[in-house]
Amino acid sequence: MTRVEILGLELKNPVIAASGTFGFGREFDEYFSIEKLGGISTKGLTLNKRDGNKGIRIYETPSGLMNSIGLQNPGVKGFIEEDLPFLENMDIVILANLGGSTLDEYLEGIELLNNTSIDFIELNISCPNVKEGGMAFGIKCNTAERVVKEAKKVSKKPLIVKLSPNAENIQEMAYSCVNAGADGLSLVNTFNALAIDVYKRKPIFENITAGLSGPCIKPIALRMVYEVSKVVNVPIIGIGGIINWRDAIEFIMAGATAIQVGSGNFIKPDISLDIIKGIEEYMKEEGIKSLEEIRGII
Amino acid sequence: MTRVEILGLELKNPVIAASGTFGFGREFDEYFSIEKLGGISTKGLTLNKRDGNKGIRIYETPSGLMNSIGLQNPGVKGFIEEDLPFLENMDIVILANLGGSTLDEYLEGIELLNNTSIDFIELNISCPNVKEGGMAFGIKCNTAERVVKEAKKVSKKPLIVKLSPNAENIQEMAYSCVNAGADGLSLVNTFNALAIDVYKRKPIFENITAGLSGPCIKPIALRMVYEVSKVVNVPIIGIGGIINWRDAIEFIMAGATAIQVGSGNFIKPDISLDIIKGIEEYMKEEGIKSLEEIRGII
Amino acid sequence: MKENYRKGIIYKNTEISPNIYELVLEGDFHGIPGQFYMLRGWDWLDPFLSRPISIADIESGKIKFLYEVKGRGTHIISKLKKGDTLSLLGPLGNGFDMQMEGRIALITGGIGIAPMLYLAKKLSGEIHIYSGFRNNAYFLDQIRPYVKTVKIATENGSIGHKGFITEIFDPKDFELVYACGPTPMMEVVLKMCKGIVPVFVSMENHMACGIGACLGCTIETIRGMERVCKEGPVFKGEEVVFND
Amino acid sequence: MKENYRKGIIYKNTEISPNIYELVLEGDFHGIPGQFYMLRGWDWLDPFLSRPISIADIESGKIKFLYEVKGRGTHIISKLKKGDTLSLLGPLGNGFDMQMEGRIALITGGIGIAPMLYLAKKLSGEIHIYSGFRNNAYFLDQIRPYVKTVKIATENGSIGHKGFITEIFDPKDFELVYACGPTPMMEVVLKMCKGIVPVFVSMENHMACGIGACLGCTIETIRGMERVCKEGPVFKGEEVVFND
Ligand SMILES: Cc1cc2nc3c(=O)[nH]c(=O)nc-3n(C[C@H](O)[C@H](O)[C@H](O)COP(=O)(O)OP(=O)(O)OC[C@H]3O[C@@H](n4cnc5c(N)ncnc54)[C@H](O)[C@@H]3O)c2cc1C
Ligand SMILES: Cc1cc2nc3c(=O)[nH]c(=O)nc-3n(C[C@H](O)[C@H](O)[C@H](O)COP(=O)(O)OP(=O)(O)OC[C@H]3O[C@@H](n4cnc5c(N)ncnc54)[C@H](O)[C@@H]3O)c2cc1C
Ligand SMILES: Cc1cc2nc3c(=O)[nH]c(=O)nc-3n(C[C@H](O)[C@H](O)[C@H](O)COP(=O)(O)O)c2cc1C
Ligand SMILES: Cc1cc2nc3c(=O)[nH]c(=O)nc-3n(C[C@H](O)[C@H](O)[C@H](O)COP(=O)(O)O)c2cc1C
Ligand code: FES
Ligand code: FES
Repeated sequence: MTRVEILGLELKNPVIAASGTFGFGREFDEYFSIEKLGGISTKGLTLNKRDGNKGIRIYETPSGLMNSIGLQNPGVKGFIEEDLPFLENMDIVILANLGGSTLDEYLEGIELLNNTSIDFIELNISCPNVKEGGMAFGIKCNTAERVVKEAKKVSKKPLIVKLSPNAENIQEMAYSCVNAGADGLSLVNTFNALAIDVYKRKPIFENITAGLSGPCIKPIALRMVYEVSKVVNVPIIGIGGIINWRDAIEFIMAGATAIQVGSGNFIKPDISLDIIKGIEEYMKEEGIKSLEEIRGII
Repeated sequence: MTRVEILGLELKNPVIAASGTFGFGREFDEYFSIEKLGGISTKGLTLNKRDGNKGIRIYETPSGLMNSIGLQNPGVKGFIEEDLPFLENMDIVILANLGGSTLDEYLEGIELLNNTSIDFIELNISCPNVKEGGMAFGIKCNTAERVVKEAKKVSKKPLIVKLSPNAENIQEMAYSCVNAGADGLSLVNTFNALAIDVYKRKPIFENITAGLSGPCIKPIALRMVYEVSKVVNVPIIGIGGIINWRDAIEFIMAGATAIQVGSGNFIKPDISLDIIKGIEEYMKEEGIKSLEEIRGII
Repeated sequence: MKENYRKGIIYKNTEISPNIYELVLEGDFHGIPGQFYMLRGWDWLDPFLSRPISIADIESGKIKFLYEVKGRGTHIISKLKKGDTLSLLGPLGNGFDMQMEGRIALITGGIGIAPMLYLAKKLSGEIHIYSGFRNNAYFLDQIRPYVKTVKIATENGSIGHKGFITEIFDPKDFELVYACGPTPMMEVVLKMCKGIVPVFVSMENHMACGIGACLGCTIETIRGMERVCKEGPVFKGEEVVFND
Repeated sequence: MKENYRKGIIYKNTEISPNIYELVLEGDFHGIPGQFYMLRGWDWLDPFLSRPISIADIESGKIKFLYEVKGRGTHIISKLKKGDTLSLLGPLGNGFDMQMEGRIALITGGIGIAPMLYLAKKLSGEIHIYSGFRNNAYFLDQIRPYVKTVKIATENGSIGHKGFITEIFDPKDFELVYACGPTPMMEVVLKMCKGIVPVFVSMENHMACGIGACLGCTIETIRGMERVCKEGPVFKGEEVVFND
């Protein structure tokens, strides 16, 4: 009943674990069977291993949090060798979330991923926490367009481009990416944000700004998904502050085919199961046979 | 000690009541003497009286709220006749918040305000809740620049331009407005946002989207004030989710000369007094003689 | 200068019927029937807004509220215990017109019964109450001493008339009607009473400031948009424009 | 499969010293000394993150936590009463190495004393505890039965040595040191013990997931960035890179 299809691939349900909040699934699999999820987006990968940022990485804000992890990850090769084997044995759709600071880095990463069992590449052109870590690509349409075009040329996997809410114009950005070959879009990544330690008289984070996520951003993220769904014709994965089934349904009604749960995982490790169950109950109650019936209904 | 100066005018303290959350001060004055504030920004005025929007106008979100009031106001003349007399007898700096849907509307409004005792015009080029209610002006630099340039020509009052966080590029927008003659800037107005009733399968608000405010947006608003303070040299009034003295100090450290309290007034009507007191105590504790010492310190 | 957002200390907070709570606070509270307070039972930012709740009764040194747990705010309030504190802003709004006399009907639907005890106590006419509920009747025992008759209807017929309360009410028997409840009920009451007897209705709307400043709680009236928290919550029935 | 985020019912939650609370929950809880739980004493979204708190003791059918009210999260937890429920995720982290024996010093600063009762009970060596506080000593009465000596220092001298606990501690007397407290204290301990006796430190950091997935709680070690919630919270002292 909750099945959805993205670019020919079937997901058991529309609930995907969001990149960076779920590792490579192993830790969460100790708490619930992650095969119950529709999919998992991996921690953001870069071509080479990265240590990530120093200093405070997590800071709580009203109904949300800021993070500045800085893409700590084992590198694409490390992922393929150490983490993918665990995931590929599972009945779950895998999105390899890929960041990069240069075009070449993206392209080499894609080539390595081409020959693996991952299902989608989720191209992160929007990580705000690394200097040139993709952020620059996610703001202006023309730079985004260039990366996506080249990525599409080399990618053998369907390409989902993850948009930044910091983009100057989210509709134009979405349109540009699709125009350049994006097979799907996911949005939003975190909002560029600031917090200051008033006693130290310094920003909380070493990088000055960091990425804001969680329920606090949901109303804005939902608006962006709605706007984007009006201008593109590819599947959209809605992300931003989703913590319950109502949130998920709102994103679907705004036009999303699937949704990702990020910060919500920190409230309760199996929050996604609650969301899936809630969606099922809502569908029964409302006599909805397939989520297609309500997708983009507003 | 908490005194600040904006464009030659002295404010007792940097705390100003934000437009639309404080009416014309009368209701709040029943709960505390509003003369204790540094200033008040009036409910958004338009040349002619407006009834505002129908349907739900207020909707709670995690650590914030969405509103779609639609600039219900008595019109500039009505304000001058009915509401200004109460305010002008007070020892408080008055910002007349002015919206408009056409350039002419803005200019006529300014001319009426020129001959009154108000201290500043706060030009609202950013209200998301009225069709053409200024929102269109607040997104793209060139349209904003045009309005500000013309407004500046006719205004005899110092002109503070209130920026929308929905602007495509907040730094370029700030720069354009100052270039066009803005004497100061205030930011941010509300974020364009969406909420959906999953049972009615319709947006909560009749206008579909509405404006998000409150503590949820603070980290983003603070980042924007910081960014703007790096590119302009005029006084900045920081707005967005301020509910305590720490928030206020953060905005000042990010470069603001004064701050406005909006949604915070809904938590506790005299929340601004707590903020003022907190700022004083912080200054004593830290041996700060004037807020100038910490302005833009990060 | 009015009293500010103040703390009240909880004297009792008990479930008198499933999901229906009676909350009593100690302190010197003011207000007339039909007025309300904005309640806040938490120090944090989610939920963000305070909740408007009518005065159910005021006696020397105590105020009573009657509320139904609907969403998160009322849920949190329902968890508070004797001795806990709660912030309150009020009394707010206009309240019922207390000058009226004669044969008066109070018509309530569900939790709309909340302001009626205090109203019945303070009104001087001959009062009859008509209360509709879904399954369980509540609060009427407290009201009974102050009214001439009590009529009950429940949707499942477990007590009183089976059906809607408006089915057993005849407007011709009265000189004045006060109604408080769900909008559909109030619309029926207004239709029934039109041209026969004047009706006052107590309206609800989402509120932010509660004191008339934000214009968030307006409803359409024949005079234009008016604030439920300031011009209301009590309106003359024929002045309210219902759109659905 | 591990137990999930579960509810615990509060058996007691009492202030044992100004701002210091002892929280006891009923249930069948697991964990070794030095491990922690993520606690959540609220159903809403602000505060957003759960709070990491060490296991202070586990006895059959009960778990004990000792915590200091610092900010909003611990404040809310401190208001909970017997019978209220609390969500917990755990046990998390590595915990102290329990294989060690010999003459062991436990050095604590402030609330860093929290994991030491359980540790002292479970360790088999000869244990001496050195505890520093600002003004008031607490929790030591419960620890006393399980240790050979108790040394106290307070900054104001109200009890024990006036000054820092590190001033009355001699690393040469010990074969092993466990330290838990503010970073500056742990740095002093490490400096004193360097080349003399091995030290294990329990580290703190802001946490989001608590289970090793978000990489939010990493600290710098000689092996690179490591997660306090997974590789820690207990680290070999010489492996931690302190930067200030
Ligand atoms: C003047 C007035 C007097 C009232 N008196 C009573 C009373 O005596 N007893 C009682 O049980 N209820 C009363 N209500 C309704 C009560 O305010 C709502 O049921 C309550 O706010 C719901 O909050 P929640 O947290 O349970 O629900 P949520 O769904 O979490 O509320 C979300 C938001 O919507 C608002 N909201 C939701 N429903 C309503 C509503 N019906 N009216 C106004 N705002 C709403 C809330 O205030 C909050 O801001 C009154 C409402 C008004 C306007
Ligand atoms: C492994 C571990 C074990 C701990 N054991 C105990 C214990 O047994 N007793 C005890 O009193 N304290 C303990 N702490 C510290 C405790 O977690 C913090 O004091 C608490 O999180 C502060 O929350 P708050 O809501 O009071 O403060 P706030 O300032 O409101 O917290 C804001 C945010 O910062 C985080 N934070 C603030 N200070 C710390 C800190 N020192 N460590 C980690 N996160 C922090 C909070 O978790 C929260 O996310 C432990 C910390 C860790 C990492
Ligand atoms: C701790 C943390 C780490 C994240 N790391 C990544 C990442 O590596 N790649 C990425 O595309 N998004 C990353 N994100 C963004 C999330 O995937 C998601 O887009 C964002 O948090 C908004 O969703 P949420 O509000 O549900 O958390 C991260 C978010 C958090 C909180
Ligand atoms: C109910 C409401 C009405 C508002 N009306 C106006 C307005 O008329 N003109 C304007 O410039 N801003 C208006 N605003 C925006 C606020 O002045 C402020 O910029 C915004 O709410 C962010 O600040 P906050 O988070 O402190 O509320 C309104 C905000 C709210 C919540
Ligand atoms: S709630 Fe603000 S005007 Fe009524
Ligand atoms: S808190 Fe997420 S990895 Fe440690």
